[in-house]
Amino acid sequence: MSDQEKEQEKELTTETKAANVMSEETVEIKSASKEQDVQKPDALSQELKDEGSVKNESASEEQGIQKPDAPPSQEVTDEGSVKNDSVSTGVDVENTVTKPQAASVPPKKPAATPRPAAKKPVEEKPLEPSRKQPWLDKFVVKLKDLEGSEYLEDAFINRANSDLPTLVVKSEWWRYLALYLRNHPDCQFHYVQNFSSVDYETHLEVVVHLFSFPYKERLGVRVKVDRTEAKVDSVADIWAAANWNEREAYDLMGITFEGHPDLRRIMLTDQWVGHPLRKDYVPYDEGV
Amino acid sequence: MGVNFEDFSPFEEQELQRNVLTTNLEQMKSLIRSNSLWPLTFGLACCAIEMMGTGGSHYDLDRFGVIFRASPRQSDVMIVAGTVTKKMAPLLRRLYDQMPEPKWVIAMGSCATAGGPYIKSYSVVKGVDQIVPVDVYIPGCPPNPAALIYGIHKLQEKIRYEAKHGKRVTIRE
Amino acid sequence: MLRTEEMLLNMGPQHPSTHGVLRLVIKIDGEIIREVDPVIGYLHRGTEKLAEDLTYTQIIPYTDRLDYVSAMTNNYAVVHATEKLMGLEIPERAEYLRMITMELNRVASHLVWVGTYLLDLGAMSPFLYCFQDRETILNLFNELCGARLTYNYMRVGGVKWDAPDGWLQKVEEFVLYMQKELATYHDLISGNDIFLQRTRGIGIYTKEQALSYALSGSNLRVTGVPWDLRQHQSYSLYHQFQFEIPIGEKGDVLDKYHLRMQEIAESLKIVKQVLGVIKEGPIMGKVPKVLRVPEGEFYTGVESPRGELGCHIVSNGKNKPWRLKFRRPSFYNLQILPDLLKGENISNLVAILGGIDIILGEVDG
Amino acid sequence: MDVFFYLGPIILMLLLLGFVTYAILFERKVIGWIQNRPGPNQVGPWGLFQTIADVLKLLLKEDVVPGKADRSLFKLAPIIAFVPAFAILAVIPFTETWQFGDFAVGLLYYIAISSITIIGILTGAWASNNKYSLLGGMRSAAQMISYEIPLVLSVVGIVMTTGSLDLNDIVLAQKKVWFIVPQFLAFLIFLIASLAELNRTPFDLPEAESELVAGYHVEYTGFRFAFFMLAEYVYVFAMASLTTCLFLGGWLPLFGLTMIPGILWFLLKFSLVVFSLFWIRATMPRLRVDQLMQFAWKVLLPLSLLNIFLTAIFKEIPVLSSFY
Amino acid sequence: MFGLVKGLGVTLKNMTKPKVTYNYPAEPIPVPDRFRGIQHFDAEKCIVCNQCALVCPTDCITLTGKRNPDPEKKGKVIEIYDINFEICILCDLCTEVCPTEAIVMTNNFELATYSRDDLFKNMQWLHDNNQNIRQENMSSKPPGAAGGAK
Repeated sequence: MSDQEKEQEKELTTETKAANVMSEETVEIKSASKEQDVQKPDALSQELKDEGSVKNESASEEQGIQKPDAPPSQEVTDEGSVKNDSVSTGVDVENTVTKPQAASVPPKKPAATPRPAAKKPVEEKPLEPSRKQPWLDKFVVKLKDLEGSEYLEDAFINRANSDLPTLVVKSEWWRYLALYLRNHPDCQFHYVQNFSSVDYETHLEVVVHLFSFPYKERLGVRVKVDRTEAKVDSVADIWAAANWNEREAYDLMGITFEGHPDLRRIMLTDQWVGHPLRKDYVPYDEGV
Repeated sequence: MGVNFEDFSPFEEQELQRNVLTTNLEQMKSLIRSNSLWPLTFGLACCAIEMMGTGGSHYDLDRFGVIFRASPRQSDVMIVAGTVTKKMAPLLRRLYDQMPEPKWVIAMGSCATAGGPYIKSYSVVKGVDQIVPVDVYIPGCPPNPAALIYGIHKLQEKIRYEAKHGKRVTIRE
Repeated sequence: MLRTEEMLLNMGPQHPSTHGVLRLVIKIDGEIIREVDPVIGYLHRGTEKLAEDLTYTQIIPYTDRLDYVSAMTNNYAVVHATEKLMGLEIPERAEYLRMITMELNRVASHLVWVGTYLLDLGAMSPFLYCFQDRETILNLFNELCGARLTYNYMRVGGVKWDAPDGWLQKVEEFVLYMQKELATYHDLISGNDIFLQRTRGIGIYTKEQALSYALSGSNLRVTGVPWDLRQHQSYSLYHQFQFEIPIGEKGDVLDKYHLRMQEIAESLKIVKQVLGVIKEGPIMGKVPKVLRVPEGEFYTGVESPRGELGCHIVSNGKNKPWRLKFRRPSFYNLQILPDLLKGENISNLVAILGGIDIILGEVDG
Repeated sequence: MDVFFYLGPIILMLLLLGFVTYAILFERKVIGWIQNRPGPNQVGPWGLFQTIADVLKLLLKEDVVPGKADRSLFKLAPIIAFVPAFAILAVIPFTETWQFGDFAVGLLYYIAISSITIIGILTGAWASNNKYSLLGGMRSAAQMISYEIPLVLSVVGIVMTTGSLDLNDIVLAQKKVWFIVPQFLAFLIFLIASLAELNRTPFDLPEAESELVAGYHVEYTGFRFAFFMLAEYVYVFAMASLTTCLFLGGWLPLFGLTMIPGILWFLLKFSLVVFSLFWIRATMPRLRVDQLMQFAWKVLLPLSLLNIFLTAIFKEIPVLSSFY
Repeated sequence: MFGLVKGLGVTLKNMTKPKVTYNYPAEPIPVPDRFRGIQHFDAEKCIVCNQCALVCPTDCITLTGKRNPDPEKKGKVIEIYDINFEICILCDLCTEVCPTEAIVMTNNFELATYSRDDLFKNMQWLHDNNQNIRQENMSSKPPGAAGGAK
């Protein structure tokens, strides 16, 4: 292995091809760094569990990954936009939840490396509009002239999800939108890629990711459902895949789908009380 | 694996020797029963794939006279391999009752022993011994095929030990 | 006319050919099936509820136990989703190691399918040969990460273990051996007339039906739709390698068998190419000590041997997911069973159910 | 002579039980070797006591008769299944002198008695009041009846050549050449039909492991189940010995090596046939019910009629007639 | 018809191939070094940092430490440390986060018992379980890297 290194060096010095040098160089750095064994696989996640975790003051690696001392908790913009250039310094803007009973916060160590000059400015420079934005705008225009389009709450690009255009819709309009999305010639979303239900404590949400084979387009639809009487129109007859998924959503999340061919529990026993995936689920301990 | 069972008080030992004839007949029966254990194919989850792996060529349960029977009527031992959910519990009990009498249960994997990784789950029975009396517990998730063979050997030893001493083996030997 | 009434047969949760604890309530008239109602949930362990109070590293052992025949792909789904949400960059060697383990796991999973499928049709030896070859793969994984079935090998930002020395050569030897071994499998199974008669022309469904039921993986490709996430929604470093996607013509169960055997050959080709390219390097990217996933929602699909395994994470910025939903391919693929079985007889039921290749740990989730 | 007359059947019974236990062991060993694994070798030296342990364990099992089952029929079924399998051995000529009953119509007796087992299996399936065993029973009735006819017709060729139904004459008629050569087509049909009669692998639909859980003996436990297994393997013994007598020239030596006694020749050919039964079981998948029926009626039956027709023609051609 | 004969040929050829079965009960099976078996615990190295108990997905490690008896050394000494092997899924997360490699996996797996309470292993048992310990614990972590008790 090491002699391969040597002629790599020789090769590196003699060769001048730009691309090759670039890649050789990075290999060089990586392999060089390999020797002094800097990357530590266990730098991974020593997860400190939230509640009652004792701050571990010892055993920080000698390479000194800067311990993100808790800057005041800062809500990342809910746009969910993630900087993908934050690899370098490792200091990531994050909202470290202050520990409820914070054990004695360790005295601030004199930072080995000078802290980055200024805190990350809160709002980043406006990112260039994502490549899907024009497509989404055209699509929203088309939706606007459908009747009942006032139920369309929001339409944005989920940048983290490789620019997935997402619509947020009220539950009344969902069946009409579904019919439009599936049957309209220039939408043709035949393929339900994913059908899941989320509990946001203020309201429930049915999240559907659609895909259209003719246009190779992806679309995410989030249907807001009221939490107390959770009612949505069923789309089981539009997409056959939705049949069991709706039964699972009914069983685990408690959303009743009107018009579903046979809405009964799919995962749990029929006498089960309560819907486990809700945040306020108290375990119903059915005797064995 | 050498388990010494000889640490009994002399009185117990002597009392057991008295009925020497029945002991020998009983021992013969236990030898027969322990050498041809026919398990019921009761694969639930990941442990079932490991049980099939044990039936494969590399570990070969057939060497010990262990054939997997599909019907509970013809099986002697029930290997509970996988997570027992609350929906499955009554069916497991019915299968256990359908098995003819000299029957044993092996709880294979930590799911069957005590709920395993799903100890905090709402729909899992925490340990199959709430439903059926279990003879051998095999920890591991899933236990290595050799661990399953070791568990089956432990069961064979238990059958022979119970016949020899006429006493249920639940104490720590 | 003699009055005949239908008999309700209960192919119960404990049945040799239901691949786990699936219960089929079948209305049969003689041996002709009138109507099938699959009852699932006998292995529902509530993984998604548990995931809500587990940190991202603790979830990985639970993903092994969803589709317990191809655990590496499950690991990758969660780890890939978290990395994309956090915008982490993975070193090249870690990505190559992931690809090797995922493709080897695909070969092992297809071998399990071929073995149990032939066992359903009544042939005993192919099951043993498949498990024998699979044992070599399991030993390779055992050397790499210490477990045979539940690997817990991938971490957010890279992989836990580097390949032990001599491991890559062993993988190379296995790939060469397996490519030759496929010929004996074809001799033993593909030419067998009884097998051909049992599987030709049954379980056929159209492309539109498959799309409407959102089938994925070989169940979708058998109807002629060349949809493979490794190429169409490419992830990891699959775009650097050439491999073609086998598709079926008639869409019956025999096509599924040939399709899966060809997929084994393709996966072996991928592993061979990756082995040629892999270089020394770090196996763990720059990862903050405590994983806090920025707020947001993320869905990504990964090509598991059974289809599109999706992982939908809703995160509220803490180190535990707010909601983690798995798009489980077997759950979607099993939905089409009642349609396929109308008018078939019991022997075909076993052949068609085996053809869909479901794993109950994944169906119930 | 009369000592042999009384003692003979008992010796044969013991011999048969010995054969059955070691046939089961031999089958598990052969299938094990085919699958690169040693098969039972822990119980006794090389696993010799394995099947003894199995059979004795079955005898020690609790005897469960299902509640709603038809009790008397449930108990009777294994007996009906076993007795004919043992009765047909009376007519098999093991060697020149060793034969229990020298009937003029030995072959007819064999085939007539062997079809009683169907009734046993059917009553067993019906009496255990279980849906799976009912399905298994219906399938086995349909299968065994429809394969009885090609079995019988394939043998007609041999009867035409020897001119008598007595198995001794058939064996003696093969002095020059075994019937497997001139009647090769009949041999193939006979082998396939006998596989179907025995409910063995390409045709093991009645007790299809993966479809009907355990077929007609789902509800049987303990020694009743042992009876069914016994019946199945005694039938293998009977069918294999009949194939040896009809097609492989019974105790006739090969190439005139008469110093090896007849019984050894018989055992050699017999174990060859038994090995090929186990070998086929390890390799073949299972046929579907309708394919089974079509294969019997549309393929085997016409072929056996063709064989009879060809034998009739070959008897007339001068040069060939010496063989026919 | 020809396909059937080819299939039979394959099975016959396999009869001649050597057996692959591990003769397990007689001699131990070949287990690779990284195999995840039952843990081995080394009390001296443990600095009671509670990391393993926190990261365990099924919370099967219970440990309590006490002040260091001799006054001049700071830090804690382990007092009770037991692992409940009923629900331990051998996922190897604890050995990964342990800074001082106090808890290490061994290669033995033979732990089948007759009663459930045999599966609660205390510190003493874990200490004695010291055959074939896993050499290579964290592949690239230099052994003993972490600072000692501060």
